[in-house]
Amino acid sequence: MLAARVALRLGTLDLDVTIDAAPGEIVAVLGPNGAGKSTFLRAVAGLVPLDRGRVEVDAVVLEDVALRIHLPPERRPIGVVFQDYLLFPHLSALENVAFGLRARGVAARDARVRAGSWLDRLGLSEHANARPGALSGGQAQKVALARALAIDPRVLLLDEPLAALDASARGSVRRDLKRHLASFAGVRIVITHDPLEALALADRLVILEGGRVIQTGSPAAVTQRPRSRYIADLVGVNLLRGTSAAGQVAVAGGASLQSADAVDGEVFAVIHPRAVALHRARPEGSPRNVWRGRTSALDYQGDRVRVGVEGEMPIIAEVTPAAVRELDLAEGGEIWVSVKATEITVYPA
Amino acid sequence: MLAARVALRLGTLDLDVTIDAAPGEIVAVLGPNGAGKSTFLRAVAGLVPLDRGRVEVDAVVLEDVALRIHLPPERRPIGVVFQDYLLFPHLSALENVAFGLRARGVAARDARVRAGSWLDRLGLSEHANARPGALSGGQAQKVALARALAIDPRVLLLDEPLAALDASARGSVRRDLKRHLASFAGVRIVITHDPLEALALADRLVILEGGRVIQTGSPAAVTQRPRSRYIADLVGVNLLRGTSAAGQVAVAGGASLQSADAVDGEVFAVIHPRAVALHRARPEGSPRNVWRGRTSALDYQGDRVRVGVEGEMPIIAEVTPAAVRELDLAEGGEIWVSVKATEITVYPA
Amino acid sequence: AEPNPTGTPQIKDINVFAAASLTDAFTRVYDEYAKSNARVRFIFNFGSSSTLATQITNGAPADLFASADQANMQKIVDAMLTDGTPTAFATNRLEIAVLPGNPKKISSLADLARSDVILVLAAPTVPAGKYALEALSKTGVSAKPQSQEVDVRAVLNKVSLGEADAGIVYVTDVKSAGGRVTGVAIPEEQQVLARYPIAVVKSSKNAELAHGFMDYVLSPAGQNVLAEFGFSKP
Amino acid sequence: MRSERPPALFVALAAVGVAFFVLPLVGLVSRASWQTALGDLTSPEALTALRLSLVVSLAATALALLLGVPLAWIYARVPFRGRDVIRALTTLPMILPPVVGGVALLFAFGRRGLVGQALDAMFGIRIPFTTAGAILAATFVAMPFLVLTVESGLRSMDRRYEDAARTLGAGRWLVFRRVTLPLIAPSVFAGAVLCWARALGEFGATITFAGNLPGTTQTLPLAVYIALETRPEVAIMLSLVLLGVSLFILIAMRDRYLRGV
Amino acid sequence: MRSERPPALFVALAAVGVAFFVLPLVGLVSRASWQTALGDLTSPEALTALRLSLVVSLAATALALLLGVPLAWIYARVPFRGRDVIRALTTLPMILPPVVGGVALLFAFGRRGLVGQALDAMFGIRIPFTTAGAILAATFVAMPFLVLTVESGLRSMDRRYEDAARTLGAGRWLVFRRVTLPLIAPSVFAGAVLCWARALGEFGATITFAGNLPGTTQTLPLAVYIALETRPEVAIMLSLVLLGVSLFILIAMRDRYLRGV
Ligand SMILES: Nc1ncnc2c1ncn2[C@@H]1O[C@H](COP(=O)(O)OP(=O)(O)OP(=O)(O)O)[C@@H](O)[C@H]1O
Ligand SMILES: Nc1ncnc2c1ncn2[C@@H]1O[C@H](COP(=O)(O)OP(=O)(O)OP(=O)(O)O)[C@@H](O)[C@H]1O
Ligand SMILES: [Mg+2]
Ligand SMILES: [Mg+2]
Repeated sequence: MLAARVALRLGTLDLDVTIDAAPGEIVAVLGPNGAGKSTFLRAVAGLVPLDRGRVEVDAVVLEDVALRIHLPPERRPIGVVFQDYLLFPHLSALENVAFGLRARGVAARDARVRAGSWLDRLGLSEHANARPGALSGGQAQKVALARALAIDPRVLLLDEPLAALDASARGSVRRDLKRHLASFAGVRIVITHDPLEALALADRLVILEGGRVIQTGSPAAVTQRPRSRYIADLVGVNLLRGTSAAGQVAVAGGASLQSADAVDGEVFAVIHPRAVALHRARPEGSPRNVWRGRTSALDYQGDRVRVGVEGEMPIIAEVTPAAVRELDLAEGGEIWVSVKATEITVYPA
Repeated sequence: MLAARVALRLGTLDLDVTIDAAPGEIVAVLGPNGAGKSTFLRAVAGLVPLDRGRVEVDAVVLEDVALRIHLPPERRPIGVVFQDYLLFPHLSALENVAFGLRARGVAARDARVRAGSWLDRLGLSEHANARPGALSGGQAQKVALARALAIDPRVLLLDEPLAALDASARGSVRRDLKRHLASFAGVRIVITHDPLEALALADRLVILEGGRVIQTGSPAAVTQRPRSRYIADLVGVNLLRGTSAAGQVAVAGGASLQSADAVDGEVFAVIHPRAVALHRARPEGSPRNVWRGRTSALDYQGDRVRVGVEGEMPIIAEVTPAAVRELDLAEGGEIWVSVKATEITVYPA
Repeated sequence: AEPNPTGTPQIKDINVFAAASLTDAFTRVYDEYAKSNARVRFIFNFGSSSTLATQITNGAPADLFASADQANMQKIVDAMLTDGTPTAFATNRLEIAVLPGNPKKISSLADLARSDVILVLAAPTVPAGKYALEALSKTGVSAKPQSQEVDVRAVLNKVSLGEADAGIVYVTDVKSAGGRVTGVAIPEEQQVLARYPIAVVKSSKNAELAHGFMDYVLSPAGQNVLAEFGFSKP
Repeated sequence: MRSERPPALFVALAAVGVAFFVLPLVGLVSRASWQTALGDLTSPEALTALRLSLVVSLAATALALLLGVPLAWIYARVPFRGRDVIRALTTLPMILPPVVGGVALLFAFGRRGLVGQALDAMFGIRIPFTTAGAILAATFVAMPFLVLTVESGLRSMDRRYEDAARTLGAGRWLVFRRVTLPLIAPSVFAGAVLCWARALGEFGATITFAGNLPGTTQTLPLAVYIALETRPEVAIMLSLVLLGVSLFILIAMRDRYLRGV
Repeated sequence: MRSERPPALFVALAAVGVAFFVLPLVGLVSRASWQTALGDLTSPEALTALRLSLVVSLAATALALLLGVPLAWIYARVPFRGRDVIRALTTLPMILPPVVGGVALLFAFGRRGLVGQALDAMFGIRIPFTTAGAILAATFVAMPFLVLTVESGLRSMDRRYEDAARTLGAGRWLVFRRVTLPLIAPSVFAGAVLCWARALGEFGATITFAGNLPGTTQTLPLAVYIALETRPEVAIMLSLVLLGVSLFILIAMRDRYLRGV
């Protein structure tokens, strides 16, 4: 169990974050550059002192500003996998993993045996004697993981564990990481700014922006009901904010949408780009929301094309390449947009 | 028009690449880390001498090893947007853009006016006097683009123009970049290892691996008929290699697939994960390819889940989260796999 | 001396601080002296007289101090660090050092004022420089040196390396330089005598032995050795 | 920068280290006779020496910049056979006893020296005993500081900026002037300051090669040495001036010379 | 490393620069009398001086490491009021005329000095005119080279490695020994070599503070100075030995001292 309230100022960052995690839970902390994710992790690990707050693991207080308690990092039951892994370049993979055991007073021979069995478990026994410079990104990550796990921590913190990897290697390393994380029983906190990573690895997401938690919940809840532009962009949906009354949502800019969800007051409205239909001429029929716009950008993404539409209600639509040809879409051309009321999710802001 | 054959050795890299591009064409050079992409770009720009080969722009020979011609970089009609942009940190945005004009002998005042109009065009006039350190990633990229375009080049080379950006900023910067690239009339070569970027920006893809071109073609052709693991992984499809005879493809490992495509000889077979169906029990009915496996990894990706299946024919399937619940999928569980013959694309290797 | 475990008599170290111009002479004097005094080992610290004086006034473990001039010896006397009054043990005379073969045909102090002669002297603050100026003024010559070297050895080096055509140094310097310079004698009426005083340092733990060596320097045997190096009687 | 609570052993050892350096300086200050200080420092000899020291050290720095920056550039950029040996040769004066350096300078540029002989015979130029000689001596011992610092700056700069400038149409000279030099400016500055400070304190090579004539070659350190013979209190005062100037430079530079070096 | 065709002006200036350094050394070599070289170098005096030089310079380097590494660590890691001033004070000996340094050392550690007096009175320890004094003098002038180099190494190292070590359970001392020190080893090595080389060539502070006692404080540079008077050919030979040793060090180090400095 981890219960952390971390409040501190560092340079321009004003961080005040509370995160609790149950044993066995995998929490992803997601946020843009400079949100304070790494600083939060460093504070929990004891590497940055808090200005206010308290860090508790399994009911043991590691830090409490009010009580003047501050356990140094080396005495916290916390394993950290750092961004860029930070394997000691002058030690072999085995010695890296054995480092924590040695530091805790395990005899040299014993430490090597135990480190070796960790490398075994992660399928790296061949590379035990390799220096970090000779390891691939994925291998280095596993060594870093072994090093952090070898000290038998209660909490495991991972800072952007996939950021240092090549795009083509990321998929398989992520799958491996997920498997290995699953075999660790304590709390796991994964920091990332890649939504795929967060969705793939975590039970729960915590979204950080500007040093504050702006949303938290299961991956499904967060992706379905994003509460900020940042998440909506990451998930790739259209997010609008407005005031709802009787199924009618008045969004900023003067336009209005009809929705099947009945929520009144300040709301968010989410429209998936797939649910946005484009037409050459004004469409007839069931869709209740129809407006005119101008295509601003075509973004080919493999078998789909994202089309930005500017106008009174800017929106992004997702269509097939075939549709682009049929509609003869060109940047700057006029286009009609329609969205069914049932495709608009509305929830309180 | 650009016609380049670049052959050279540098460290462990053995590069031999021929790329031709018509005026107005946007070519994306895609490849994993260390493939030699940047080296190719540097060679075309004249920053690395060739061992063999020839570089020609609009029928003017810039370099020809056999003829002992080597125009230095400053005399090539080539603009380069470097990875990390490399804006001169001691000069303002305006001075950065004016640099090339000044170097070409344009009078100071004139150069400033013309640089200013370039910044205008890219919507950066407010930031004309800002030092690069004070610009955001997207702004810096635009200044780098303006700087490269200001010298009125015939060929524009861009090295990973989006790599330096935060994931959440990438989408909008990519759309802007695409618009600005469209307004340049010459050859544009974009180097990247991000398939989304390549697909979004380019008319034609060139895939580089280990210093060699392994595939080239339109985005659609390359994604539909990948010729290497690297591309298949990037595009997210299953790629198998085998020998085909009479619609029966014998793949490595002993298994065999039925395909509707009739190609004989050495072939590639592509199966989209979406076309891979999973079943608790052996399915009855039309699918001709049915085999048994064991789920190895579940990879949640927003509204889809990628399921790795191990067995005699390892494959990745894409299903909905609902299907995962229904099938009660767990890692290591037994599962039946079926693929319709019509969903298997087979083409000569 | 207490007997030491091996039974052989213990060797005493005596520190002699001596002006650099005494380097060769004192080394030889000691060689002679040692023939009859095996129990004593002399350690020489050669340097410029003023450096040595600074060192002694700052507590250097000197037993014996031989200075090239009175002024620096006076500093020790003033600091009340001498054991007994200093005794002059030698004098040195000035000589003009010129390039071997005397290419500039310099024959007297008056020639040093010629515009085609590059002259170097020791700085007026060091003994050799002070004496040189005295000699020149006695002669009524106003020669302009190109450099005021920090010590007389530097003057000699400038001449022997050919940088300067002439310099005023001690007779002993010309002698020790061998063939690297030629000496042009200065007539007696223009001469300035440099007196070398020697004294035992008060804090010496071996004052007796130090006095013994001092006596040897002043003895005919010692004086003969000094004369070999060009020193005159005090 | 993050700070850290220092281990006691380190503090103790570092304190001994600091004391070791500071005590001698305190010793100097404690022996100074402040009553006569003003008179000692404003005497014509002291002022002449100070002025000459400034001229010589600044000229030496200028000469070192002129010759040293190209040299550093070649060391950093042009691999050639024997580069390590040549670089070591040109670094030697940093650690050679300056008096030996002065003798070596005489052998090269003295009246009988390898080059000096020709200079004298052909142009009637003689370097020893002139201010030019003092400048050469100071340059000889101080320039390696500049060369090393600038070379290290050149090696650690991101050369891709130069590539970018070339693709923009700048020739090598323009690239050097408008891109390389501004980018390594901190190193050049730091190197020049170190070089200046070393030139200001130069003694052994100057006295051996250039001699000691007030107004021509007697710089402040030489004046200190000469005064040490007869008027130690003046020597101490002059040393303190020298020390003060150097200290001022080093403090004004703060982390600069660190970053550069 | 990429090479580049150097601009002619640079080559010309750099060539002048190299000539300026190399000619004096050639001058030294050309004046050496090779016939008597063997005898000169293997004379008991020369061998004694050489042995003493090695002992003194190595001991000075060891002392500088002991005091200098913690000092550099504090400079790099602990911001405190007056740090810039203290650092400048401890850097001064690098540029102070060594003779002044020697006088200052006498004022501090001489028998009448600030500390020396107490040492003498309480423990009967006297430092000047002992080999220990020569070691102190060499340390005084050479240690700043080590401190600067190690500080710069500490500042440029990636401190996150230390964080990683701490989260693994290592206390500060273990982190320093097992992570920091190995990571900055190149800087420490480079600093130690520069320090050693400087200590090997030390002259002015040694002769002033420690005197010139053969076998006790007469190191090679002092022997050179003394020999210059009467036997210049021996002096030149000894200088060449000194020069050769230094050159060997600098070449053996190649880019090391560059990277470190
Ligand atoms: N040591 C420091 N000194 C001053 N400011 C700091 C320091 N460390 C962090 N900051 C500030 O905190 C902000 C957040 O830093 P942090 O590394 O925690 O962000 P992050 O969310 O991890 O970002 P990224 O995704 O780029 O890793 C930085 O933008 C910076 O302004
Ligand atoms: N100056 C050099 N010296 C030695 N080897 C080099 C040099 N430059 C490049 N290489 C070699 O060429 C390989 C390819 O480098 P290059 O930068 O062209 O790859 P890339 O495809 O751009 O990779 P990335 O996606 O990481 O930018 C490197 O892995 C390296 O081995
Ligand atoms: Mg971070
Ligand atoms: Mg690249």
